[in-house]
Amino acid sequence: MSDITPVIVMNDCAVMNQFASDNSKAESPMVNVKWANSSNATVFAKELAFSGHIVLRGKPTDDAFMAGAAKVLGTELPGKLSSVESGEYVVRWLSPDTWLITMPGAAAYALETRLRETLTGHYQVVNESGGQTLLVLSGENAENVLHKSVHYDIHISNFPVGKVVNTNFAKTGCTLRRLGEQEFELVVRRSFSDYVAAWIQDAAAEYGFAWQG
Amino acid sequence: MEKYSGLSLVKHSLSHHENWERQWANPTPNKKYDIIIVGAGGHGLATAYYLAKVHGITNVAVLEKNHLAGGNIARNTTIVRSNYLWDESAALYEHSMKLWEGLSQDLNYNVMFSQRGVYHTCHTLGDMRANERLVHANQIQGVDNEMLTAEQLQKEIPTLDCSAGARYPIMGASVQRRAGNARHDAVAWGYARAASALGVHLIQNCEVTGMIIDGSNTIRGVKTKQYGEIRADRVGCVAAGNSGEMARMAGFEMPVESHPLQALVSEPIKPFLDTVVMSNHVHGYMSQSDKGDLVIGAGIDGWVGYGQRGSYPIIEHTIQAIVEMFPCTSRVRMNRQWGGIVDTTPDACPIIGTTPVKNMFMNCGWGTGGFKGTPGSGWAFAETLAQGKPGDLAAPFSMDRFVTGALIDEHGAAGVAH
Amino acid sequence: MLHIYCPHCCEYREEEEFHCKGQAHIARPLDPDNCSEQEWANFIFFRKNTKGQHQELWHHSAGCGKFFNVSRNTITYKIEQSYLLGTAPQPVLDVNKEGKA
Amino acid sequence: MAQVNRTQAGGRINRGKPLSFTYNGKQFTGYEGDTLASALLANGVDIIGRSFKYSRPRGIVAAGAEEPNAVMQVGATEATQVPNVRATQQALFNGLTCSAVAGWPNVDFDLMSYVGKIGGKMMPPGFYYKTFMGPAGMWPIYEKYIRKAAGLGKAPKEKDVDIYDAMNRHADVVVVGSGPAGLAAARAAASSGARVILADEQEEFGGSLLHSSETINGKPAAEWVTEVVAELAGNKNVVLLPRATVNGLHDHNFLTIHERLTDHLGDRAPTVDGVQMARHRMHKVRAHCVILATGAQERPIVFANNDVPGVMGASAVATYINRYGVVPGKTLVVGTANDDGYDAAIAWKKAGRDVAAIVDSRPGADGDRVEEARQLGIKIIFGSVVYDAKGQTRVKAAKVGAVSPDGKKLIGDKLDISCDTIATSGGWSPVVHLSCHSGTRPQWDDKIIGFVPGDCYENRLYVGGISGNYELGACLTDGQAAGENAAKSAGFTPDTPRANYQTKAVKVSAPMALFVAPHEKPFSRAPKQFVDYQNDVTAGGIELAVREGFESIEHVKRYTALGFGTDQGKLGNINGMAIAAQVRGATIPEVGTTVFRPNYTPIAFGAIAGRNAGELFDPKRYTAMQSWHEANGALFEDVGQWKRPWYYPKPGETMQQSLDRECLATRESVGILDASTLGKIDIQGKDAREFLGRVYTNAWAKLAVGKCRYGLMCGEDGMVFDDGVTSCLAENHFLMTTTSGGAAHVLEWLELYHQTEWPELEVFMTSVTDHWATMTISGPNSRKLLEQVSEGIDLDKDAFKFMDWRQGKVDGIPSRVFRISFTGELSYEINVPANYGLQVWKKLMEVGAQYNITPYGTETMHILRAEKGFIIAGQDTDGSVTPQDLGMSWAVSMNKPFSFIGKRGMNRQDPTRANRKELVGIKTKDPKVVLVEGAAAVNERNYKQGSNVVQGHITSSYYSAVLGRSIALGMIKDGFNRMGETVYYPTMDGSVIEAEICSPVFYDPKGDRQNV
Ligand SMILES: Cc1cc2nc3c(=O)[nH]c(=O)nc-3n(C[C@H](O)[C@H](O)[C@H](O)COP(=O)(O)OP(=O)(O)OC[C@H]3O[C@@H](n4cnc5c(N)ncnc54)[C@H](O)[C@@H]3O)c2cc1C
Ligand SMILES: NC(=O)c1ccc[n+]([C@@H]2O[C@H](COP(=O)([O-])OP(=O)(O)OC[C@H]3O[C@@H](n4cnc5c(N)ncnc54)[C@H](O)[C@@H]3O)[C@@H](O)[C@H]2O)c1
Ligand SMILES: Cc1cc2nc3c(=O)[nH]c(=O)nc-3n(C[C@H](O)[C@H](O)[C@H](O)COP(=O)(O)O)c2cc1C
Ligand SMILES: [Zn+2]
Repeated sequence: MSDITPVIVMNDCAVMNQFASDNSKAESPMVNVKWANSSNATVFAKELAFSGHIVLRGKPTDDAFMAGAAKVLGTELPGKLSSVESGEYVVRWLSPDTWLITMPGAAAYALETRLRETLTGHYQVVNESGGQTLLVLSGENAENVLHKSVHYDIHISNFPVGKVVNTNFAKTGCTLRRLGEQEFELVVRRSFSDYVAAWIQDAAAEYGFAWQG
Repeated sequence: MEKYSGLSLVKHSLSHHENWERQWANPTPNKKYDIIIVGAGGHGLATAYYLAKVHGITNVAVLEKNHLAGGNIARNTTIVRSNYLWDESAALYEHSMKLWEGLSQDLNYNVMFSQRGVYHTCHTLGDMRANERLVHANQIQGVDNEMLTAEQLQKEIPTLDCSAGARYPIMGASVQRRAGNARHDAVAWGYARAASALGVHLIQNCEVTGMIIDGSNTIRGVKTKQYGEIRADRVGCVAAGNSGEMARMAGFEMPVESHPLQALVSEPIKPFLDTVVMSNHVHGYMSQSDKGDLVIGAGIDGWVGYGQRGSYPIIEHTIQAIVEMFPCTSRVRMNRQWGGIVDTTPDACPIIGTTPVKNMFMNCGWGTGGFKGTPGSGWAFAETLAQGKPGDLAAPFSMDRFVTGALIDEHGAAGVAH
Repeated sequence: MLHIYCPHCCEYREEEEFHCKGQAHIARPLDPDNCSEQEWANFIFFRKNTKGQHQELWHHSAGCGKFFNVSRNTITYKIEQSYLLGTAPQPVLDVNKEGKA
Repeated sequence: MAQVNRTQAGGRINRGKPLSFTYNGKQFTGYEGDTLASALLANGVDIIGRSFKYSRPRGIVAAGAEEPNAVMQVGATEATQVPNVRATQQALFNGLTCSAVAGWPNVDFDLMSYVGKIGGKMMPPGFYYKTFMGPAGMWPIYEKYIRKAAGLGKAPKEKDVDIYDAMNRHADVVVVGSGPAGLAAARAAASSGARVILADEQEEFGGSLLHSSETINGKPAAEWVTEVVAELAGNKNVVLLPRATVNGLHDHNFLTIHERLTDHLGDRAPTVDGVQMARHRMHKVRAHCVILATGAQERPIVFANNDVPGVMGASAVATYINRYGVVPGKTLVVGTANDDGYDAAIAWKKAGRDVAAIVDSRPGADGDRVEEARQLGIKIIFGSVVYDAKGQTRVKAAKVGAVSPDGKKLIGDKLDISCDTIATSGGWSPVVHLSCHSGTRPQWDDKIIGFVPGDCYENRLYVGGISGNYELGACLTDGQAAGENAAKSAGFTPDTPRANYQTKAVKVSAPMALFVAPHEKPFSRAPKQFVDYQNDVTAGGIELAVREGFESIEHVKRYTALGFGTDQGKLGNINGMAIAAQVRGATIPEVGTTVFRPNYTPIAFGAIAGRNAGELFDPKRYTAMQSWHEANGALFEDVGQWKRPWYYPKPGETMQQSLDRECLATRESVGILDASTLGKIDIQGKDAREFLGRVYTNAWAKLAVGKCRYGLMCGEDGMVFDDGVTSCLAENHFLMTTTSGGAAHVLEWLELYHQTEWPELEVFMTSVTDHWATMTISGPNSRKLLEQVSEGIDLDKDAFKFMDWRQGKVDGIPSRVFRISFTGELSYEINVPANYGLQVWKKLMEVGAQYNITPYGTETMHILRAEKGFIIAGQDTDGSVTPQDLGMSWAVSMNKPFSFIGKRGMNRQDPTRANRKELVGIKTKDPKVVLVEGAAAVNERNYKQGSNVVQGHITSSYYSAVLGRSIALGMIKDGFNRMGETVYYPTMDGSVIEAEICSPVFYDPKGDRQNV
């Protein structure tokens, strides 16, 4: 038997590197989706598989927390309904005391430990990397597909590039961010990802859909 | 009361139907009654009728703020059944069912009570368990109810999708064959006519705006918008969705919330479904009226609402459920939607009995499913009002149960709103 | 369908993103063990069921996950305001029960 | 067949594009641009249906949404049948197949009409309430025949082959209706840069301008329409929705718009490039401001025999001639109370056919159109009404009589005028429907003799016909102003200078209020004077209803069925109200209207369901190991939205055989369960422990790091609603598990208490359900198996005890392993990040092969836990059960300093009384007999039916392979005190099963096996 793995405790919380040293057999949530590709597609999708997803919670009124997070992330935590990109991090506001940070999968552990080293007081860091995935939807009819899927007003005047909302997506939920005029990013929960994929393909069928694997 | 029959129709046709009597009188109210009933819905009218008929008390007024029978009685999906789970409710609803079975004859008014069977489909093991539980309890309580396999169900209802390919495939069903539906308006009108004939005063356009309560916390009558004070020895409130208002007027709160409950009908089509089918899991239910429209019950909104209308997503979800259950309805068209105000209690059972105010009584909380209870409710409340205290049927339904904790939880049996 | 302003997201959102959690401002008794049965029942079951201007608790369940209060007319369904927990609604001027000023 | 009624020229039809269609099996031709109604009229088809009650022949009376008679069965194949299509709203397409919905053997010769004629007298409103009551027990038989006679069209017998779609939209301004008022409004609003949606139910935009002879800025109105529509189409902020009916205007300016994408193209939606197009699309729109420009519908005048085919609305006649090039008859008599009726006569005359007379109830009139009619040589009879029609299957003559100035009595001369068409105009009813959908009542306006929208608090504007403004110039300028104001209210600035609209003023003479033409005989004796065609409601019927006490208009509606039809009384309601008012001696505003509700016109269920059908009806949630389960023959159980493996049958096995195999393998060696669906909540913060102590019934203060504990959650009423194991990961860090179905609810519950009651507690909660793939290996060999696949964990039984958790690697994957057991066996719950779930599962299967590792599903899990007497919240509980009722007082810590949720509730009078139902074990006397879950217990074999007999019910029941007998859990009144007693379970076939009350722990009562 090998050595006992110690539980690393930081700030009275257990931390663990959850990214395997050998990621070769890992399966992203959308691995089983069967994508039908149309030759004259105007809607495209791709999955940013195996990203690291870290949920950070803390009080915006807690200056030390805000400053600490800013220090680690190299950027202030974004305010309501917005996102910032900083180096390899994308930070999204989810609620007044919750942010989602994504990055390459292997970097999640380092971020978690850096946060825990820096932050004091009351906060939470949770690794969600296996629980959700990022899906990017683009193309001239991506917006129409979203019209069929979310009731949020995604018009560019109300939903400019960089804005983030949590909302309903068909009969599930999603975190939606605008990446470009015709490019959107969805954070999709793992167990719903087959449903979301089927829904999107169905909604996009009339516009022609292609998977950019 | 003039007797209605095929013969009377022939007779009146000879005089061009010019001599039909009014079905109920429109009296001006007296200054005082033995008993005032607030609310001329199905339950209020039935209460008045049984007070007069069973208890011989006819110095009674039913006060109604609008026209009679315009509340929930005018807007329910008319499902009648008695297969409730707990002894107390099964007894009450089964008593009601027995009255339904002779109601047209009793009232000499065809209420079109149609015992075409009510089916509850089961889509999960949990559904199966719940329905088996119901069926077994009912057998012991003396209420008919039986289980069917999916194959049996498919034979009895060919248009229902019992295939394995459904999102939530049907595993079986329970059916109460004595259950069915009735013509809702006729029930109220029949009671109104019969009560009026026995001397009860039906006062329409008479809104109760306050309770007259004396220093000993005893009710002496009510204040009305149109006729000022009307006195009575006892006051029974049967105001359904507005019961909370009654309580407020009398200075107490109740474990009741009034929510919008919606329903909708398709355009009339040729016979499509000759039973009632409901699914708690897929969450929809449907029957077809004698006029041909598919009558579909929708869900309840999560917020208090007195607007007699609810939110659109509820309609959407309901129609999705119906199309899921009956795929052939996809090209049938929805004609009209509406809503009622249902008074819901934490245990989905009614409140019948005394209140903190002496001689003031409440009959409410029938929520999404009181149409079926109309005769039984009227019967039990008449007894309560006549005796000044609840009888055996009503006793378990006292408001006090929410204090002691002796709830009669019928959420399982109530399932989808009906 | 209601259009509800979330005071945390500071935006109007569709009703489907929310759950209504009933009457607002019902505080859990501080000493439950010494409550009478009626007091406890009042806390868990007895409600105002207001017809007219009503304060209720909502949860932005598909949005930011925060709870907040809404003052809404239960007859007209007009929403006068959304406000944060722990605060009181602004008095609504001269609105009678029918929601007409 | 020739289109006998088609004009030589004119109209907006494309004569170059003939289309053939089939009606009642006969083939006809129409043109592109026709509606089904205009094509039928062009072909001289008079009878398109039979009335509901009396089976009287009926023809087309209107040209739009208000048409009550022309409802058709449309569809060429079984799967594409659509019942009750309104011919006036169905665009003609090549190959359209339709038939009348009533009439036997056919509509032209209907035997039922004889029944109607004879029986009609005995069928006044509400006759069915008065008869069919005896002899007792006969009602089902009567009802069978009544049902057969009811209904219009028929539903398809096959599943829909078409698909439907929906889109969510947002707009600053939604304009409903594209007549002059709507177009001017949309144009002004759009000029500001506001987002505008313009919807109109018709095939083309333009509303009344499509058949108008008026001019705008010197050009024919229709040309102006084309220009404006082109301008709007070029504005990217404008969404144009033709063929789109706004069916509902809901609270907070939410609109449901139903767009018929392909109904004009063919029997079913086309396939383009191999992609099936949607048949309809719902637009669900949230608008800042709604402008209703829905116009007005013409009100006919009620008179005797006014349902004979050939009686039509005057504006409908003008529309058919001007827009469709169809003159629906040879000789016309117009009955009118205003100038608008003259339009029909003028158009008719200009089309070259005879106008016998215009019968105008007014003593005289001098409007421009009256003059024009005079100039065309049309005979005008003032002070008279058409009070009766002659003819059976087509009008033969109009009976005309002089009328008193108030319109109430016939006076003096009468004459019959031969004709085949009678067109009437009683005035206009503004299309206020949408304005009422969110609770607003319309208001009567004496000036315009109609109801206009009432006030409401929402941001809505009403322009044009809907507000009683029928003058073209005013419609344009008011529309423009409304568009500007709407845009301004949304924060936009309209373009300046404003467009300038010039129209020719038309002099209009004052209309008269006339709803029903008096007859020589009273309502009760006159020939039937129809108010609502579709439901055969007559003036006499309304009078009778009022006489019988149904005075409220709502009573009239419900007693007579006025306005209940597929047209919702668009044509008849106001006349019905006027008649009720007349009979009651009241005014129309006193009588009031009934309630207008969605839908404005009927919508296919499929369109409302949208794409949430079939596979997409509800999400299916999968775990990371789904593909393995499928490949290995699992059958699935629906648990909430999750698909969970139920059991894994081997070829040829019965379900019980599979379960026996799975159970025994687990008890004897090792089984593996996918437990990923369990809810998991990561809880951090210095007050996490305190928080747990408040929401769980048991104590958490002393749970050490590295330990796990089972907890029960109750509501404030003290009733159990969820349970699960929570592990202490670190001093301020916990992982809570919940039931699979309860996960979302529990998290919301925790947040509710944290945010509303105890915001001072420093604790954060985040769901990690989807992040962890969880696999439980259970059975005596599970440790050996784990040893072979894990690293970094000391699996020694004393180092890693029951109810401990450890961190390490499994198959090289970082994982947390929990030594907890729901089976009573030595068990490990392995949690790995879900991306690695399948990999680890496969590894366990591979290495476990030597132990015959056996995957088991939820059913085996249930059996194994029941053998141990472990509860399942939601199965063994039903919301009425306290921990004490479950025999789980050990999980309740009454001495915690904080009064935890549920404590006060479970100490109330009823939850603490004696003789409550309690959870016990139940053993059938015959070990082979398995009780059905739900079976009810009684105390005596020969029980008497009634109340207070049921002693309890079976909550869980299985055949236990390891015990070789059946086992069950169930509630029994006073069960804890009745161990060893016999109870009886009656079955549905009449037999009774005898059983003994016993301890709920059937297997390994000391718990030795899980502690090894
Ligand atoms: C959409 C819908 C579907 C339903 N489906 C079913 C079903 O299928 N089966 C079933 O069993 N039940 C069903 N129900 C429930 C059922 O309709 C009600 O439980 C039942 O009708 C309530 O009793 P009621 O008839 O006396 O109520 P109501 O008809 O509402 O009577 C209450 C009366 O009190 C009057 N009132 C109120 N305030 C005052 C005042 N201040 N002064 C004077 N009068 C006042 C009201 O105007 C009203 O007429 C449904 C309800 C709805 C809304
Ligand atoms: N001569 C008269 O006295 C008289 C009487 C009535 C109307 N009019 C004419 O009507 C005009 C009034 O113009 P307007 O713009 O108010 O009305 P309009 O009748 O020209 O246009 C209304 C449009 O709204 C559409 N519509 C109605 N309800 C709808 C719904 N729910 N969803 C989608 N579309 C719907 C109709 O199909 C129609 O196309 C005047 O210009 C006048 O010429 C004249
Ligand atoms: C069982 C039942 C069947 C109904 N069928 C029809 C129908 O065929 N056509 C119709 O227009 N309305 C129908 N309605 C709805 C009524 O028109 C009306 O909407 C309902 O009674 C509520 O009243 P309100 O809309 O006036 O508020 C039906 C209602 C019930 C309860
Ligand atoms: Zn929010």
